[in-house]
Amino acid sequence: MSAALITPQKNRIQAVLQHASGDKRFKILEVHMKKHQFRQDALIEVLHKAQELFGYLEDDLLLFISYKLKLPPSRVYGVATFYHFFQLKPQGEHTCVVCLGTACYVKGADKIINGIQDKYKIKAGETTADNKLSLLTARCIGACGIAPAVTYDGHVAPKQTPEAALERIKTWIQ
Amino acid sequence: MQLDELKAIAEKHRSSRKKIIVRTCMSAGCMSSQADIIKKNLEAEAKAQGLEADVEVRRVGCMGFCGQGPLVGWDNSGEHGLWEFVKPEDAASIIAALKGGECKVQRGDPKHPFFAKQMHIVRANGGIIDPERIEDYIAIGGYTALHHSLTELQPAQVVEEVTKSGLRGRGGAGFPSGLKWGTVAKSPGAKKYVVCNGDEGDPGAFMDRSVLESDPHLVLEGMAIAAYAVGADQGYLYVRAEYPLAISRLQIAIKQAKQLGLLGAGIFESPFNFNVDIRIGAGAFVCGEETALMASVEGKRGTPRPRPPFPAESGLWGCPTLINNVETFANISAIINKGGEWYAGIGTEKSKGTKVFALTGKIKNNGLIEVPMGIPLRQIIMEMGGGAPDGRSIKSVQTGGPSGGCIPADYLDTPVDYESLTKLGSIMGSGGMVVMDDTTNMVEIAKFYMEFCMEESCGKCIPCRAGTVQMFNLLEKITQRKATARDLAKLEELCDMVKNTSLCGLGQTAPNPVISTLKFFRKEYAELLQPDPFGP
Amino acid sequence: MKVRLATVWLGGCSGCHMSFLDLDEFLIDLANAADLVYSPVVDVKDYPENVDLCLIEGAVCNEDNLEILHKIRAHTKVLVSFGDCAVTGNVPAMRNPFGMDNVENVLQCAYVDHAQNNPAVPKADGIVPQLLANVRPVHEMVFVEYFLPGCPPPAARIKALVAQLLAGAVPKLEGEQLKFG
Amino acid sequence: MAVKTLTIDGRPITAEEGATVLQAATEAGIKIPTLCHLEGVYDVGACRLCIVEITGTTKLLPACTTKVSEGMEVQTQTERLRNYRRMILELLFAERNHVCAVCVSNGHCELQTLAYSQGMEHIRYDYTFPKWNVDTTHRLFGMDHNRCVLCTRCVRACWHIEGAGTKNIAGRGATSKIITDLNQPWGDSDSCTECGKCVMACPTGALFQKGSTVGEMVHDRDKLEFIVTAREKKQWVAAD
Repeated sequence: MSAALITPQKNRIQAVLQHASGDKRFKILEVHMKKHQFRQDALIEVLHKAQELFGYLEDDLLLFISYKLKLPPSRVYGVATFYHFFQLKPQGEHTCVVCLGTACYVKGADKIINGIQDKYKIKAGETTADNKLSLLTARCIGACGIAPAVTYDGHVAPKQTPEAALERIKTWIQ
Repeated sequence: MQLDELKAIAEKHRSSRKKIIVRTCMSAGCMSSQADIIKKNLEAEAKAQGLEADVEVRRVGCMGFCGQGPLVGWDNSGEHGLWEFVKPEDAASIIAALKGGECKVQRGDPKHPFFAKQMHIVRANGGIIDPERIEDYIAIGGYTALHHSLTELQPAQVVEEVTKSGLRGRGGAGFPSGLKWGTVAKSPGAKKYVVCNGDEGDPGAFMDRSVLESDPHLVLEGMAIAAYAVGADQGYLYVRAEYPLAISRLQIAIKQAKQLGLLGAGIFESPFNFNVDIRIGAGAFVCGEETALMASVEGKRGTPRPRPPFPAESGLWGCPTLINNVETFANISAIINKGGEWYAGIGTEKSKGTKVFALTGKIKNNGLIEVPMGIPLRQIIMEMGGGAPDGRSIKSVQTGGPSGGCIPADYLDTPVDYESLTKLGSIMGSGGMVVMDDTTNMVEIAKFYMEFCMEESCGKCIPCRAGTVQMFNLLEKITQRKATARDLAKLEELCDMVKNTSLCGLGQTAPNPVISTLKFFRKEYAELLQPDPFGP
Repeated sequence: MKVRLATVWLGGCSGCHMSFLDLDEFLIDLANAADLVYSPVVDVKDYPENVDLCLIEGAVCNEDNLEILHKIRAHTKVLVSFGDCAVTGNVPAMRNPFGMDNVENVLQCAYVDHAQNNPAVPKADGIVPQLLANVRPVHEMVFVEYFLPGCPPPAARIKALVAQLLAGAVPKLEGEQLKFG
Repeated sequence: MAVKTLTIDGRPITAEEGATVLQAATEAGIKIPTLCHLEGVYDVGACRLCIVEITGTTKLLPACTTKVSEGMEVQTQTERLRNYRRMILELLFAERNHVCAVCVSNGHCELQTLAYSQGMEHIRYDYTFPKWNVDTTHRLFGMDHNRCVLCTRCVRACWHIEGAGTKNIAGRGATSKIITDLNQPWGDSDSCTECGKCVMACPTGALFQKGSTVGEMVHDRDKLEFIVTAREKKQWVAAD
């Protein structure tokens, strides 16, 4: 076996631990893992917490989690990429999540998406070049009674139109 | 905790109640329109207008009429009322109206068919109690069904009662709950689990969200009774991450129940122990499938596995596991309190009890309704829902989400029960009911659902993973007017194959929206087809 | 009445035609039963009318391929996709992932990014036919009656299919006779 | 161990209780097509090629995960099943870029063999021609995602025979992908032991030994069964 394959491994996890030791968020995450007794079946709960703390799941963070839960990195990565909720890339300063559930769809959610796409030249799932706005879609946020619904920075807004959405986003982007 | 202590809590809570109760809906729908500020303003106004001693401004869960929200209700000496489209600045005039003042805020009519035709079992407390106060739940008789089960009934008698009720799984497939409970109870194993499926993924459905946000203890009590009946001591409540409010209310509810000894070790000072942990989903529709959900609870990729073995025999970590939907558990305490026979008296011969539906789409009255099984679809759509808005006519009603089908307006007299909907090529599903008017393009709807299934396919089995891609591409080709009759034939053949060969329910039902729209709206497909000059 | 037989060569390496020539003495039987009315190995410029059987080698890569294919379908009773390129797109279609619907990307990759000298996209309008957005197997463009896979199909396999067709039977290949590659 | 009697394609068969329909059929010399099944690792019932008809159930069930039961009547070769199997194979060929002519496993590929044995002479569905890369960063092995059928045999071999957990599946649906560690180049893997079991397990040319050219990559699948039998039963049975 070539030594070259061994070396980066030790360096990598050690570099991650080093990195983690200087960042309070890793401490908080570890406390959370401890609350779950470092149980492997708590992986998804731990990923939720990690994303809440860091905003997205970067490689070092995933490696840290795999190390602490004693899981292979491939498993952690496999789980993190299976669920839509987990983001492996940083998001823009502001997020606009357009619900594309059926009720929202039949009431014109697609027009809202198109309106934003046309204005800001980004597709769903993308972030503007100035990193101000991420446009996302949701499968159904269960707010069907007030369709079409759009979530702006975590706050649900009812009965949206393309105009209302652009108006709202304008307040973020000068 | 003993029964007399429970009764004492209920009594104390009831006696401390004020004369007038102003109920502010604080479910996700109304919260999106500043319901929290409305409540704060109402409280401040009650104080300012000197009514603090008489008026309780209460946070409540969903009242159902979400399309008219934010909603504020009031109760005063047996009288009730409702205000609709409330704005924060309306607080002063609403409080003034309680003492006979003038109020310009739109008044709702409690005798409106939207309310009058409902029958509440699951949603009995929704919009009435404060979901964040266990005392409110106890005051209306909460946790007495659990007490009765633990102290008066053998586990087998609980199963018997549920069997007698005729309750069927509310998650969609309609499997008899009593039978499922009995199987888990009989499965050998020292460790068993109870799992509540709150991964309400059907787009256009929010029944479970509403129940969890409005009455979390009702679900917890149902789970605890189930655990006692099947011999489990650990429960998991799997909730979608998209429902943060439901999650936080459940967390509060579990904490409160534990503090009062209604969950945890030695419940009601019996040897019965039951703990519930919340598992938060992370955005995967397939996790509504029970074997995928179990994989997810175990912290894995939420991919399904072949059944048999069924979870009742081999579920979480290989142990016998009872999985039921939120609404199923929410029916349990009523069944225990009032008896299986009472429950079986509601509904039709094969579909018992009530069903909660999320009535949405192109319909005047949007919202959540609970109706007895067997009610004709027409009553729901035309009378309760008020038909299509803007003078349009109804074209179709979609039930069952991506696994269901589109029922054309000609069939509105169909009774809403498991068998009748299946006969029409749709399914009961979890309760999403999306109404489409005559402007809706049915091929586009079929494509919408197919895209959904394609993106939500877990990728494990080939028919679903690759078949949904091909079916979506064919639908795209049809809507772009580039397809020929040969393409349509290919689509139909794929529908049949994917339905029959896929591993789990997602794939097996993914073709349903196409099959049902082809059955009732084939003309719309045919109109898009092109001639085939280089065909056979 | 002899069968009017054609063979064409679209986007492919002509290996299938080489394999066809490997039919050896069966070619004599074939000559007795069929007239070769159009083929890369005979000097006929335009695809004739009333062709009974046409073996099509190669994938559909450019506008010329598509044009003649449409003509072939209109003038021929029975089409056979002859070899893997015609049946699956095969090697010619390996350009597709480099730019579905983006021919510029493909040309850039082939003639500029990987060029050793004189990197430039060749342009000769009217002489070099325009590439299609992506390479497709023959049956995706026109209806095809029968399929003869293989890269190239061995002569014995070609013989099996052609002999059945000449005998007026519905040809049936099975097992290893259907092997790709 | 109790014995169950059943019929497969009309033939009376006996099988041990707990055996799968696939095991019973194989024992009796009845061939049911499989792809994700691999001797030596547990079954997942994912490829759906081994689906069979069983009297009394309307659902088609995978032979690899369905246990035999007394009096069971199994059909493995009906026209309907053959048709479905062919469609499943066509879907696979249309899904990624399977070019047999230039593949290292040409002539030794389970997908290729399945295709012709099931009578697939062309693919009726439009090819999707996705863009997938080839990972040749490992010293000994390569992975061509164009040829991957996502059967997860490599993942299962790596987890359950080798125990390293280097390989897993990431993403979902049609964009699922076999990954190494944190989706990094195989050559940079910290956990890979270079045992080559994943390569042995692969049914197609997706995993290959470096240096193999067209048609040269023969997967030594029997070796996996050999190791597992040796470990679990302490029987060292040389593969045929």
